[in-house]
Amino acid sequence: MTSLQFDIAHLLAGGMLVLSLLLLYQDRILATLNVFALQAIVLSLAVAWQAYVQGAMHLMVTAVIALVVKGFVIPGALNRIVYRLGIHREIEQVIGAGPTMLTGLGLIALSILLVMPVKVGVTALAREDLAFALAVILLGLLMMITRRNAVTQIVGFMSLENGLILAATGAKGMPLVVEISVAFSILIAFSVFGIFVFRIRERFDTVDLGALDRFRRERSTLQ
Amino acid sequence: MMSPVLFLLLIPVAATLLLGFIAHYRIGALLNVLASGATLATAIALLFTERVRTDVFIIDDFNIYLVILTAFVGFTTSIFSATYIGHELEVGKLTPVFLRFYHALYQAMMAAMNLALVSNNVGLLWVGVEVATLSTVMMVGVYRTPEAIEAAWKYFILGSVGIALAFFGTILIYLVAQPVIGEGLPAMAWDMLLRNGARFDAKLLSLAFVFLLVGYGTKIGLAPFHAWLPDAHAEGPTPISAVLSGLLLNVALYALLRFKMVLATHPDTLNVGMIMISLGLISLVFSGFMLYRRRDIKRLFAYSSIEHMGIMTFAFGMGGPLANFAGLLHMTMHSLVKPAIFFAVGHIAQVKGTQRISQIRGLSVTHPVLAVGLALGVIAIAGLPPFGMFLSEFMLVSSSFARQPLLALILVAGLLIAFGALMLRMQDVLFGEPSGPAGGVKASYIPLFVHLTLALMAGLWLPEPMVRWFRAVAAQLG
Amino acid sequence: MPIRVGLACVAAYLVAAVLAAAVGGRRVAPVLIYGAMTAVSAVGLGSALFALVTGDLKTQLALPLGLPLSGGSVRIDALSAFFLLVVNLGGVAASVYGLGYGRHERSPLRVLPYIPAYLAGMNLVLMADDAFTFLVAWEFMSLASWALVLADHRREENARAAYIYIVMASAGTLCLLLTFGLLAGPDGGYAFAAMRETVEPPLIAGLVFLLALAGAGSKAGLAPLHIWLPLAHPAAPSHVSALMSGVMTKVAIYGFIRIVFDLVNAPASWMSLIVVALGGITAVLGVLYALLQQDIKRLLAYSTVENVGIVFVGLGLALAFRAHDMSVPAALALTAALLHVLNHSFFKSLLFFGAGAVVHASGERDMERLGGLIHRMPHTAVVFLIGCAAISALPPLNGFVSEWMTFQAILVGPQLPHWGLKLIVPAVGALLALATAFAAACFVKLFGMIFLGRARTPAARTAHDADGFSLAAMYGLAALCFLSGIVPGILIDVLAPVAQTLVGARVPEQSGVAWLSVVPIAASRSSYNGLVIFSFLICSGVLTAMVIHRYATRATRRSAFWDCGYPDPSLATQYSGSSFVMPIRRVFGTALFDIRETVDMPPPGARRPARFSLKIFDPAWRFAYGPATRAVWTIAGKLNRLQFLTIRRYLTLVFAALIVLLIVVAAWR
Amino acid sequence: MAIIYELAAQGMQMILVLAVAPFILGVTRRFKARLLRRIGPPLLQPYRDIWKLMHKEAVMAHGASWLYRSTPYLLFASTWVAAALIPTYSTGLLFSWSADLIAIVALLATGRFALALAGMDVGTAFGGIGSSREMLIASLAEPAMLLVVLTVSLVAGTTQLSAIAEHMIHGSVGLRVSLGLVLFAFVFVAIAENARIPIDNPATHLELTMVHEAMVLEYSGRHLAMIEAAAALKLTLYFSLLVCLFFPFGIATGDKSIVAFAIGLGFYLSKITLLAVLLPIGETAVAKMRVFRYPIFLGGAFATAALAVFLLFVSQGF
Repeated sequence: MTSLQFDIAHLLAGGMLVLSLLLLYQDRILATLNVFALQAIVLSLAVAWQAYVQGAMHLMVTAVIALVVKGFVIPGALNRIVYRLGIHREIEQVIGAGPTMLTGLGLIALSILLVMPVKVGVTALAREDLAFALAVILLGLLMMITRRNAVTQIVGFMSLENGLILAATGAKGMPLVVEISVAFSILIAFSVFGIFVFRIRERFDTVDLGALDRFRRERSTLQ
Repeated sequence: MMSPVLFLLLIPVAATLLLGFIAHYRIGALLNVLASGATLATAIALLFTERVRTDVFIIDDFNIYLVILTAFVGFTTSIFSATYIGHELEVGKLTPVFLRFYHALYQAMMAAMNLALVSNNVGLLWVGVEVATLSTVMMVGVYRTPEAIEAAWKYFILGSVGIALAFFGTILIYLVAQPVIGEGLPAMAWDMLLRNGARFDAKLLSLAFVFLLVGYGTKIGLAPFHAWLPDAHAEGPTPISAVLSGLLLNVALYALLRFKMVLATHPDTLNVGMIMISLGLISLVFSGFMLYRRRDIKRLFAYSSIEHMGIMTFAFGMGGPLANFAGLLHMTMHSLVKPAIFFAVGHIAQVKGTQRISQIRGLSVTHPVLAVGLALGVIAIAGLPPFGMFLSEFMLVSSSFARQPLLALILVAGLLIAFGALMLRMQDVLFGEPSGPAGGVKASYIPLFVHLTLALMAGLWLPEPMVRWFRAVAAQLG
Repeated sequence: MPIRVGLACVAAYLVAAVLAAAVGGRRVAPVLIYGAMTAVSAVGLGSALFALVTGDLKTQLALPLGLPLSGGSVRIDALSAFFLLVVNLGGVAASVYGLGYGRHERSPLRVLPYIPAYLAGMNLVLMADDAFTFLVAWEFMSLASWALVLADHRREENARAAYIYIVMASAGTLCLLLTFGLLAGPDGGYAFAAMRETVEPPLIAGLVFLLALAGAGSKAGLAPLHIWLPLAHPAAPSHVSALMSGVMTKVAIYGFIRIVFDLVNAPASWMSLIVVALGGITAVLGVLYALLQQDIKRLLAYSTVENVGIVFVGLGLALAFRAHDMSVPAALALTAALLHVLNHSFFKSLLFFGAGAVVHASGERDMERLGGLIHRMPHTAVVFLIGCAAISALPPLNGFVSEWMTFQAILVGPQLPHWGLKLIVPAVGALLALATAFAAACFVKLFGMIFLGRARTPAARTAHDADGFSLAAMYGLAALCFLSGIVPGILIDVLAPVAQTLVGARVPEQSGVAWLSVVPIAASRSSYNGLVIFSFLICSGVLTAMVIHRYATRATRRSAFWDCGYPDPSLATQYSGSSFVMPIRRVFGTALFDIRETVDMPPPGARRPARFSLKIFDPAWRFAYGPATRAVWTIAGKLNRLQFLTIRRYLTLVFAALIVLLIVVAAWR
Repeated sequence: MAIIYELAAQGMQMILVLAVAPFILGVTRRFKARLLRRIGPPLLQPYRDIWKLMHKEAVMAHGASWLYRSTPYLLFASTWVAAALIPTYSTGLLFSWSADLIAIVALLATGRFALALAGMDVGTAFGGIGSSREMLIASLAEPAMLLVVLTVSLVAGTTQLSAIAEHMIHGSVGLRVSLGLVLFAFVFVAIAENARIPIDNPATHLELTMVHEAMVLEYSGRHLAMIEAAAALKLTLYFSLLVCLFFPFGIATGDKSIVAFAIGLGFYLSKITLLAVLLPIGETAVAKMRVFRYPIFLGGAFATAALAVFLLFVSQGF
């Protein structure tokens, strides 16, 4: 492929990585949602670009799904949940923003360290994408565990999954990518649904008396 | 081509769709049993048809007996579930509405597991495992108690993360295979991977395995990825606990082993064995200790499942003909014995109206048959002769002590710790002054004792074909 | 031929077990099952004797069952034939006893099915010729006996005993499993024949030895692994206690001999040193503890520990001599040990039967609440007295013969060219002498408290003698005690092939010796003739009595006892068991156990009686087992916190593990 | 013919010990009295006592069982047999090989066992005390005794008394330190076993000091006679054992002629009479011990014997 195509793909992937760092940095839920929507849009662009480059038009489906579902529908839904459940807007982070960012950088370094030595046969594009995707995945996971709030955790999970889609589309001619991306969207829909129906916050951590008694009774009944 | 393999998938799928519309409990249960029986029949038919190998499906020594095992346990569990769920309906813990889901999901799960087992494609395998997981998530939450929902949610979140990581591993596998094999399905086919494994990029292969290990390890329930397992077992309906322990964990382990085979073909990949050994030992010792403070009887046996998964992982990590043989045998025995225990426990919980161990005493006085069933089950699961697990643990411990004395000592310590806990709880439940209601049991003991008989038989005499399969697979596992 | 019969016996036992499970509830069940068991074990006994006498041995047989790769096999050689003799003899006795005793079993379904299974397991252990068969049978034996210990499961301490028993048993089994793992090597030569072929390097051999000692020793009750034994043995019904104490410990000893003498090819001095020392310590500790017991059956169980110690002393000496190529003394020591195995199975079964009769007749296991039963249960008293005398190693009974031979071996000990053994062996000899004296004291106490003096409780006053079957079993064993004490030469000759196969030598032919006396090494060195001693004793005693009655007077008058002028008819003035052992307890006990004696004396003028309380703790519990259990529980408690983490924390665990693994991959080149 | 001669010799020895035992007892009593400035009983008094007791009617407590009646005879028989198997005037008698040193000690243990049981039969406090203390003493004495046996057998290479005696005469034993120590230990053990001062006082019936006497407190008449005779026999037994082990000179070893027997007999009688004289001297020199000082006394014996064994190793080289 030409270097231009390569550079654009590289740019988009890098953009996603930057955006997940930004996600990690956010301390307000709504902003988090917006950044996530942005990341989803960049993802759809990246996928579309891959579809164009690889001439695999079926990947467009994935791109569209990413755009519609994760770019607009889910952030909207989450917005409503935030209002409905009256989750306070500030995110309690487990560890401060600074350490989180440092850890994030460390993870990026680790992922590059892991992927770079790979030589045999794998195209440079795939390798770059892979490094970024791995970084995005790890950052998403990091976000899941540094946030105390179910909504933000779901956001983390979704950005993780963005990384997956990125990697999958980066893999040239991989079968079933579309189907799997669809499956993932359904999965996420489930999770959002779950939060919504079961009113799930992080049970044991929220300072909420009802939750506390529940917690005690759980100890007695479960254990 | 209308090979039995297709039926393995079609029958449960059809049953799923059909059961989705049947609200009546008896018909639903009957249909469930029939469908499972038919699946079992097809699975057995596999033995007599020639081995299939396409880009999508494959039948070889490894999965053929797992398919049969899965179908068999699925069948017996469906019988058990018929009586069990009947009782739950009478008590009112379940409503027919949810029951419709229950049966449909049961078949869906069977279909997914069969898919995972017979697929020749790492992607399909992944899909199968995930669908099975999701369907069990729904079933775990079926009681709608806060604890159940809690458990289901925990299971769901951890499971999804596992899904994601496993998927990334799968992508990596494709990436590593694609340059060598070429694009498309073949690059994801087991046999192709096995054949060309030696030419893959070792680094990327190892990276892939790490993600697959974490991803599928979550499904296997290895510590520290085990968190969902005890809750899911304890809060879900007992048939599901049985199937989870007996089958789903196996399927996940099966997937992991397939990938280990691929790695085994490459000389200078990461030392996977050591990682698996350490994970196995951690799970074994950890769950061994966790067994002591258990107050809920189903949770107790959930932890014992973690323990046994740890033993198997240790065995496969140890490698070598004997240890691998032991691991495979242990796998089989565990999915025979653990469901049997859950059958017994389910009935016990129903007759005593509680799962609290402290409220169940002197069972051998009030319900002798159940007591004998539970006793035999625990004796078998604790690795005492003449049951099959003794055979596998015998081979595992003795062979690994000659090779890795220290690791074997840790293994033995773990086994002993777990044994102590299991025996303690079993004596509490079975003996002493009886407590709780002494009412009769409305249950079919057939599944329970069929399982136990098979485990007993395996302990004394393994049929020739099984030995052949095991040895072949053991050789492949390296 | 014997091997087929043996397998048939095992099968028959198993069938009997299933049958018992089926018909256990009926009234005929005990008679049926025990009758069948009697027949089967009689057949087994016969075939074992036949094998041992005619030397129709080394008959191996491959089994269709067992290990999938190599398959199982069974075999009878001199050693296993001898132990089969012991086991089935105990089986016959216990079955005959059970014919009477088993009738008043409260819940037969908890006993009947397991005894045949138990015997089957023990028989199979002795015939096994590969590691897998051996361990299966071994653990099966443990399981069956565990079920029997739980026969009276409503008593809390029984459940505790059973739990400790099963855990220790499987710990021992794991030790043996490791042993066989080492012997078999990485590619699994599990057949004993293959193990005999391979010569282990000294390090491996040492490890094997230690593991075997731990595995078999824990089953045999070797200190400090004995703690389960005095809890479990008494908990079972008495004839089962007899089997456990008189027979199962012997099966454990068989396991030890089989591994250390037969399968391991490099005996070293330090091994024998350990065994001899442990044996001596076990003997003294066991009997001293027995001396302090109040519970009849527990006392007997502890005395089993003592006798196991004596046997192990013999075995250790045999090892030592074998290690230094002194094959004749080795044969002597081994023969002494095996003879003691046989003798102990005689009188320990007898004593447990007697204890069972007493407990059944009076409902009391506490000897402080019995007394005077010699009048109520004359027959039981006679046989029990014989048992007590035999186990106290008094000539002309059998216990003395085997201990005498052990002492002879000890006297040869100083000739060993190893200074450690030179010093240890005399010390152990002194320990054995001490143990013998303690045993005498212990059984004087036991018999005195139960049968002599005046009945201390109404229960003891209304006791009745045992039924015909029980008495038949007991008289039979008593007769055996006499015979093997008076003409031990025959048994020693029967044992010759065993020694021949294991240490390559035998004690001199005894059947040729004049007057049927026993000559372990050479007539000039030492000899003993039970027959002459016995006849002299009888003649002189009876003669004197007759002379006095004939020529002096035979007049007798009954009156109240004199008691040095302070006759006090109240029962409380009798000497109690604890007061009987008080001097020994004060002199020896306080050093070995921590014994707390507390007297609370009422203040002057108070009406209440003074109270004396006595607490005895086993150091093994305080220093080894207690801490271990506590450690497990604390760790379990700490780990248990992981039960209650939040989902986020669990995810953190997963994440951490993932990162670690990734770093491993990154670091790995 | 020869066999009859041998039988006669053996029987002669049985008669001898039985006949001489009360006399030895008489000698000790007499000398003790003299040492205490008393006239003391005539030397033959023990014979008269036993004779008298044998003709009295036996008074038995109501609760007494058959064990109680038969014990005296068993005790007497076992002691007698044991005593008769120790070479007195000649070695290698017909039945001398039917019991070695260990067996003889064990025979005495049999008698003790029976007597201890008999002491508990009636169910009195004193009987219990006696049996319990007797057992304590035995358990203290036996290890020391075994070490004595061990040392002697190490020196002589056998536990057959005849063989030991012959070896001590012919064999190049010489004077050994270990033998001296062993003699010391043996004397201690003998004192304890025979219930002499300082362990026990056969002449007292003071409640708390009795051991042996407490056990036989209830006995009377012919039974008591048997017990007294057995006690006398036991004393003689230990004397002749000491003689046989340590000072066997003069005993008939090789030829079994009447003359040799006569010489041996003369030596034997003079030696044990000498011992019977020496014993009271020792006894009057010391005082009776408290029960809980026995361990020190017999522990001393044990330590000495152990030292003897050790020295023997040193002299023989490891």
